[in-house]
Amino acid sequence: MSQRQLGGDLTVAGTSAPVRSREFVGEVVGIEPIMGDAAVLSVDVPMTVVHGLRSGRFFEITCRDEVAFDPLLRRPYSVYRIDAERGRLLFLVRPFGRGSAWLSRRRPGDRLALLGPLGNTYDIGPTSQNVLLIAGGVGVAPMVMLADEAIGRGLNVTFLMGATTVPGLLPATELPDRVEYVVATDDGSKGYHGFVTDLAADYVRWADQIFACGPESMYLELRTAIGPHRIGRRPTVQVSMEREMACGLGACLGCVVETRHGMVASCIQGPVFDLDEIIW
Amino acid sequence: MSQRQLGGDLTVAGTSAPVRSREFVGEVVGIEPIMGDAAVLSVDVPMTVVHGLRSGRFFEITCRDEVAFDPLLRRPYSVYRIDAERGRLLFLVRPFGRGSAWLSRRRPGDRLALLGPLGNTYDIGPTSQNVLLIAGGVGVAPMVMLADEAIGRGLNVTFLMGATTVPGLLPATELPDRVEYVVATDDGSKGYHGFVTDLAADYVRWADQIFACGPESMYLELRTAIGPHRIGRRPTVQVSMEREMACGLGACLGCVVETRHGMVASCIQGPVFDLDEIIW
Amino acid sequence: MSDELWTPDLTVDLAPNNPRELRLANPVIAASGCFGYGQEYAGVIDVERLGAFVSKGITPEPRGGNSMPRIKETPAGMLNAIGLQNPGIRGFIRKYPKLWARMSVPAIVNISAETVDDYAMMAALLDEQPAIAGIEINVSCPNIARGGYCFGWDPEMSADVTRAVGAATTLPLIVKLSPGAVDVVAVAEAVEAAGADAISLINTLVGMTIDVHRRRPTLGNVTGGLSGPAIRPIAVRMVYQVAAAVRVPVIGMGGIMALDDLLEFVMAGASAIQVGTGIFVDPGLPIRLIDELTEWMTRHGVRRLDEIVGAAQPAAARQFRFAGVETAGDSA
Amino acid sequence: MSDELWTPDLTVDLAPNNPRELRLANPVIAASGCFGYGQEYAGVIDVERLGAFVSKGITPEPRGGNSMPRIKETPAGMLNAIGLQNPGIRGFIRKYPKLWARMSVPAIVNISAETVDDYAMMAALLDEQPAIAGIEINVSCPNIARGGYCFGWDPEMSADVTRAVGAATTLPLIVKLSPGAVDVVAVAEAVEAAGADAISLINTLVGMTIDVHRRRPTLGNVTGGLSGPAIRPIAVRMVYQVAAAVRVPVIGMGGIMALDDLLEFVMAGASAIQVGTGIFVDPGLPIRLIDELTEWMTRHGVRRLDEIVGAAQPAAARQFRFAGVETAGDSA
Ligand SMILES: Cc1cc2nc3c(=O)[nH]c(=O)nc-3n(C[C@H](O)[C@H](O)[C@H](O)COP(=O)(O)OP(=O)(O)OC[C@H]3O[C@@H](n4cnc5c(N)ncnc54)[C@H](O)[C@@H]3O)c2cc1C
Ligand SMILES: Cc1cc2nc3c(=O)[nH]c(=O)nc-3n(C[C@H](O)[C@H](O)[C@H](O)COP(=O)(O)OP(=O)(O)OC[C@H]3O[C@@H](n4cnc5c(N)ncnc54)[C@H](O)[C@@H]3O)c2cc1C
Ligand SMILES: Cc1cc2nc3c(=O)[nH]c(=O)nc-3n(C[C@H](O)[C@H](O)[C@H](O)COP(=O)(O)O)c2cc1C
Ligand SMILES: Cc1cc2nc3c(=O)[nH]c(=O)nc-3n(C[C@H](O)[C@H](O)[C@H](O)COP(=O)(O)O)c2cc1C
Ligand code: FES
Ligand code: FES
Repeated sequence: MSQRQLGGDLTVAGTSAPVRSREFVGEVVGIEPIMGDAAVLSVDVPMTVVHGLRSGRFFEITCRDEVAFDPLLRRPYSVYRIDAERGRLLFLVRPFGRGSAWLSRRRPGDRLALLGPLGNTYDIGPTSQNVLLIAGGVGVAPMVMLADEAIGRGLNVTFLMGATTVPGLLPATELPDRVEYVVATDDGSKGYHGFVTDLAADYVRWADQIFACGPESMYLELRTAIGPHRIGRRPTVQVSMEREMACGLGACLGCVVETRHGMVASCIQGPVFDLDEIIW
Repeated sequence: MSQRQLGGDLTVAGTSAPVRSREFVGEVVGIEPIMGDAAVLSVDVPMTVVHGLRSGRFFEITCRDEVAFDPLLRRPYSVYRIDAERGRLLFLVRPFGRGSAWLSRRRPGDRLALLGPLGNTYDIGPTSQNVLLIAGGVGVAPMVMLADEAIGRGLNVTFLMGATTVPGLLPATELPDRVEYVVATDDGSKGYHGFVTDLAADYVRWADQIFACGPESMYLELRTAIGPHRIGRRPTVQVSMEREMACGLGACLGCVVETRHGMVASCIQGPVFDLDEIIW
Repeated sequence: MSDELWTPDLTVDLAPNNPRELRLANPVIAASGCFGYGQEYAGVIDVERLGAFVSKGITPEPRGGNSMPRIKETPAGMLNAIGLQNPGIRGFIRKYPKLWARMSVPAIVNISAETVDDYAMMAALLDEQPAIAGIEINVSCPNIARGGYCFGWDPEMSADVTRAVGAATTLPLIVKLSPGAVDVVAVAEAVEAAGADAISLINTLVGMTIDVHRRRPTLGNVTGGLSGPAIRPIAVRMVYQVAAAVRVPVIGMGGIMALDDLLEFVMAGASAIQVGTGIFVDPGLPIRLIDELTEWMTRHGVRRLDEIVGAAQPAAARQFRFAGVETAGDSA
Repeated sequence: MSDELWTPDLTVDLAPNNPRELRLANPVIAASGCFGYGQEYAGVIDVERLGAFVSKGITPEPRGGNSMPRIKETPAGMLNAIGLQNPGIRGFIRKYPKLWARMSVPAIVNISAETVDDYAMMAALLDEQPAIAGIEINVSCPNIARGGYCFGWDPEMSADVTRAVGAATTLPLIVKLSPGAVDVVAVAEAVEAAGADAISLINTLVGMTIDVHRRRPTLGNVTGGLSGPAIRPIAVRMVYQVAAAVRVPVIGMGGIMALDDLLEFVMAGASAIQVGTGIFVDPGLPIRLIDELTEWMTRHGVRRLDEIVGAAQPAAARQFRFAGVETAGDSA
């Protein structure tokens, strides 16, 4: 995955100007409720930031008042969607702890300190025709952007989404029309009754690639569920790993994931990893 | 001044019910600019809090997001004015450091954690007819409430106000009509050109009592300016001392003022002191 | 957990080896220096509901305290340099035991001195007083006989104080450790061996700030003690290490601001906790902690606090003793 | 201040007693462990503008580091337990001196070991390398020969390491003190006498948190190092005390997040400062500090940084040495 590393992005696609800094200030222009208690935050940012952005990459956002030092660290958030024409980033934020609660309380006009884009991306192979996307809860964020990309490339997309109960599901209207959208709920209140990963087995032979984003437990379930149906490492599975981060730039080594290549920083050599490379 | 101490207020005047707690939550219902960069914050609070409140007393306000611990300590704010009918406290806040900046950014609907009323009060003696009030900058807050009280009692009130420049002056409309309002600016842009304390000398013989609120340096100037005109300790001078506070209840001894009676906690035996009792 | 009705048992005896016992209705104690003499918060919270409270530090003679400023806020914390302003042991005895006799909440006296004899003298005077539930020995004081080296930094000096106080009174003795010691576990073991009924920790860490406008130290006393949430990770670590090493009850404190913080100390090995700075910023906190702990224990089927004391300790707890050293951590 | 045009002089030599010198264009240094190997922030800030940067701690052998989680946010601070993940001194030498040779900013190597010989071995290897401006000795490591007792807690052990490293290289030597020492001034004096060209402080304080849901320590390593604004008052105090006691330049760090914080350390007695955690949360900070300091000095008529180094020290600075002890502060 070295081609997806950070270094390659220091020049903005389409221009020859090097990006001097990935630290910038954005302005909140909208905040809309979605998926129960979550919200989609729209942030106006410099055009160059949005340009060429791909799914999987994330931004480190300062989640506190400028004058306060608590909570201290930035929080990483995947890009949920972009509006390239207006230079706008959309994030999907579920209020969980102190940082996300603060972020969920922003109002239009508020300013946000962002650092990014950071990390690597999900990679759709040049020969792929059928792609399976699997989202667990708020992990849906990069999957929506990936669905947009895949549809843009004319691929067949099946999108599996799991949530605890109905309100946690992504509304189908958020996805491109051509996507096949299948849902599962833990309590059976809509769609399949059980884990979304149970549904994956049926698509293994069909899919050229599988992409997933959700909690680590989902990846383990997924590996078990699809294992018997895979032929060797086909189809490949790309997953986004969640780690607490400090720097986001490979400097602190606080966010490592143990892979067959050693302890690697998930903020630069991830967050997207090949499922089979990770040592669980 | 022992009669003005905290213990005496544990029963709300007019009721026999003891106040169970002076810790409560208020709701911001308005925030209006005043005196340049300052603001008047209107906060709806339980009726019992406002009942019988007198000038000089203050509230300790938490100036941070609920989930953050920075800035940690509450800030003391004098009551600027009350609306007894609606159960409303008005505070005058000048953005200075981290706490006041946070407070100045509140919007209607925001909730505030308050502790109070705390401290003692300015005391108008039963025989006083003429009272001189002197305010320096944001120290005007308790003086406005005291002017309301004095006018309510039918006294003659002269109100001297000093500020660096014109915008820092209290608009005359904030004071009852019957108050004689005299201003001074350091740069002479309005009123007397110089320190407000220079004006005080003229009123020493007239005044039965002097009340002041401002920076400590103002009290020292005042002492010097009125000294030659006083007869013994007449008129008495009551001043409000500014101290950084932690508890506000006499428990930490962090806010002491050195007086002829020793090191006393300015949050309970103050903030109002007899000028002549303080050891400078 | 069965279906029968039960309420969790929050009581704790902080001096199980002492015939006089130190029984608390619950493990929430107001910390020394942050609760005056138990009277100051009477109009704000129901003091009687506390597990106990500890008085401001008392010294052999009256003290006027340090010059101002005495407190300074710091990021998620505060510095204080009160300088032990107090009426002295005799002034204290004239006033407070009488007042405390009217209260049912256990009152603990915190004592500070600069010689072993002075500690013992104060303990002897307190021994005769009614309404005193125990003594907390503050060893974070300079030992005059040792050129001002802090008692609490040295296991032997801390043990000397403990022994001398123990000889002067039968009251339950809590020794309050200083976080300035290079090996707080060694101090804890020494005071346990010297007869401490319980160990409390941590006292504040020495810090200072500079007023860059005036180009001089902010506090009148130059340095002060750092407390509040900022120091909590250090306090939890020390409680975890000390609790693994001693058998007497441990009382944890340092930056407790919420139930999760209390649970951290308890799971680290504390049988009770103290709240200091948290009371200033949130006076209702101690009482809320009691209510929330009761609710939490009920929800989690924890019938007695004991069941979770030290829950985060490894099975072979004592092995941990040098973990903080061997894994260093401070040069990660 | 006269009316003529002038620009303030921010340069500083951190090794005035060493013929090789350690000249910095300005006093702002990126701290060890917070700036990788000087490459990671290249796309975010202009690294060449820094006064210097310090590498991640290098050890004799490659290390994979601790198990996850390795970082945990705390109130106004963070814990880290990276476990010195690094390619080892030989792996380091193969890769980085080459890269650094293309940069003009002074690059300092931070070294950690568990024996005196290993420290000396690393220093000898570094001595031959180009593009290395100096060595920062991290003494916050367990000494295997002394049962894991931390080098930095003991003046003699710290001096031994300093002497051994000094014998192995002529490179400028900075010794980075551990705040865990009971008397950080004694350690500073010992390493100065042993040949340190400069002293940096503070490293992190050992802390931990507990995950109360899982009832176990949060960090994979149990304990970690506390850094960030939370510890700044402790760091400023130690710099103030050490600067009063030694003649070599002092480099201050611990929670610097803004110009006022930098000024605090400088007025306490630091000739230069390091920024660690602050870079994570605000990458533009180091460069902004340089610009704001230049602006501040111009506005206040300070032509050379020297003029304000130690400005908050009392006239008879050395007298202060035991002030932190005598006035205790931690039991106010
Ligand atoms: C690459 C990457 C992309 C991310 N993208 C998104 C996104 O698009 N939308 C989004 O809402 N979040 C996303 N996250 C998670 C986000 O960074 C925060 O961790 C999350 O918002 C919680 O932060 P907090 O400050 O509210 O909680 P904290 O107060 O930091 O959380 C307290 C504890 O809860 C744990 N925790 C954090 N999040 C969860 C969770 N979801 N479930 C269970 N435990 C958790 C943490 O480990 C922490 O110890 C992403 C994380 C990474 C690494
Ligand atoms: C009894 C009492 C009543 C008060 N009433 C009011 C009031 O009605 N309105 C109001 O705006 N403030 C009032 N104050 C001051 C208020 O409590 C805060 O100190 C002020 O708002 C600044 O807080 P901050 O958090 O913004 O600044 P901080 O970040 O706490 O301030 C930083 C430093 O500035 C110093 N400082 C604080 N205020 C000033 C000042 N005005 N001038 C110069 N230095 C200062 C402090 O000592 C502190 O060290 C009162 C104080 C007391 C003790
Ligand atoms: C203002 C203040 C005064 C204190 N005075 C004393 C004291 O007299 N004796 C003592 O042993 N500890 C004293 N302490 C320390 C506290 O009891 C407690 O150990 C420390 O503050 C850590 O807990 P906290 O973070 O909850 O405040 C004082 C602390 C503060 C903040
Ligand atoms: C993630 C992280 C890793 C660190 N690694 C090292 C290290 O390898 N060697 C070292 O001497 N100090 C290390 N430190 C300590 C810092 O260099 C610095 O001394 C400390 O963090 C205090 O400064 P700060 O508050 O500005 O971060 C590390 C700190 C952090 C936060
Ligand atoms: S967050 Fe620092 S290396 Fe990844
Ligand atoms: S603020 Fe604590 S005694 Fe006054």
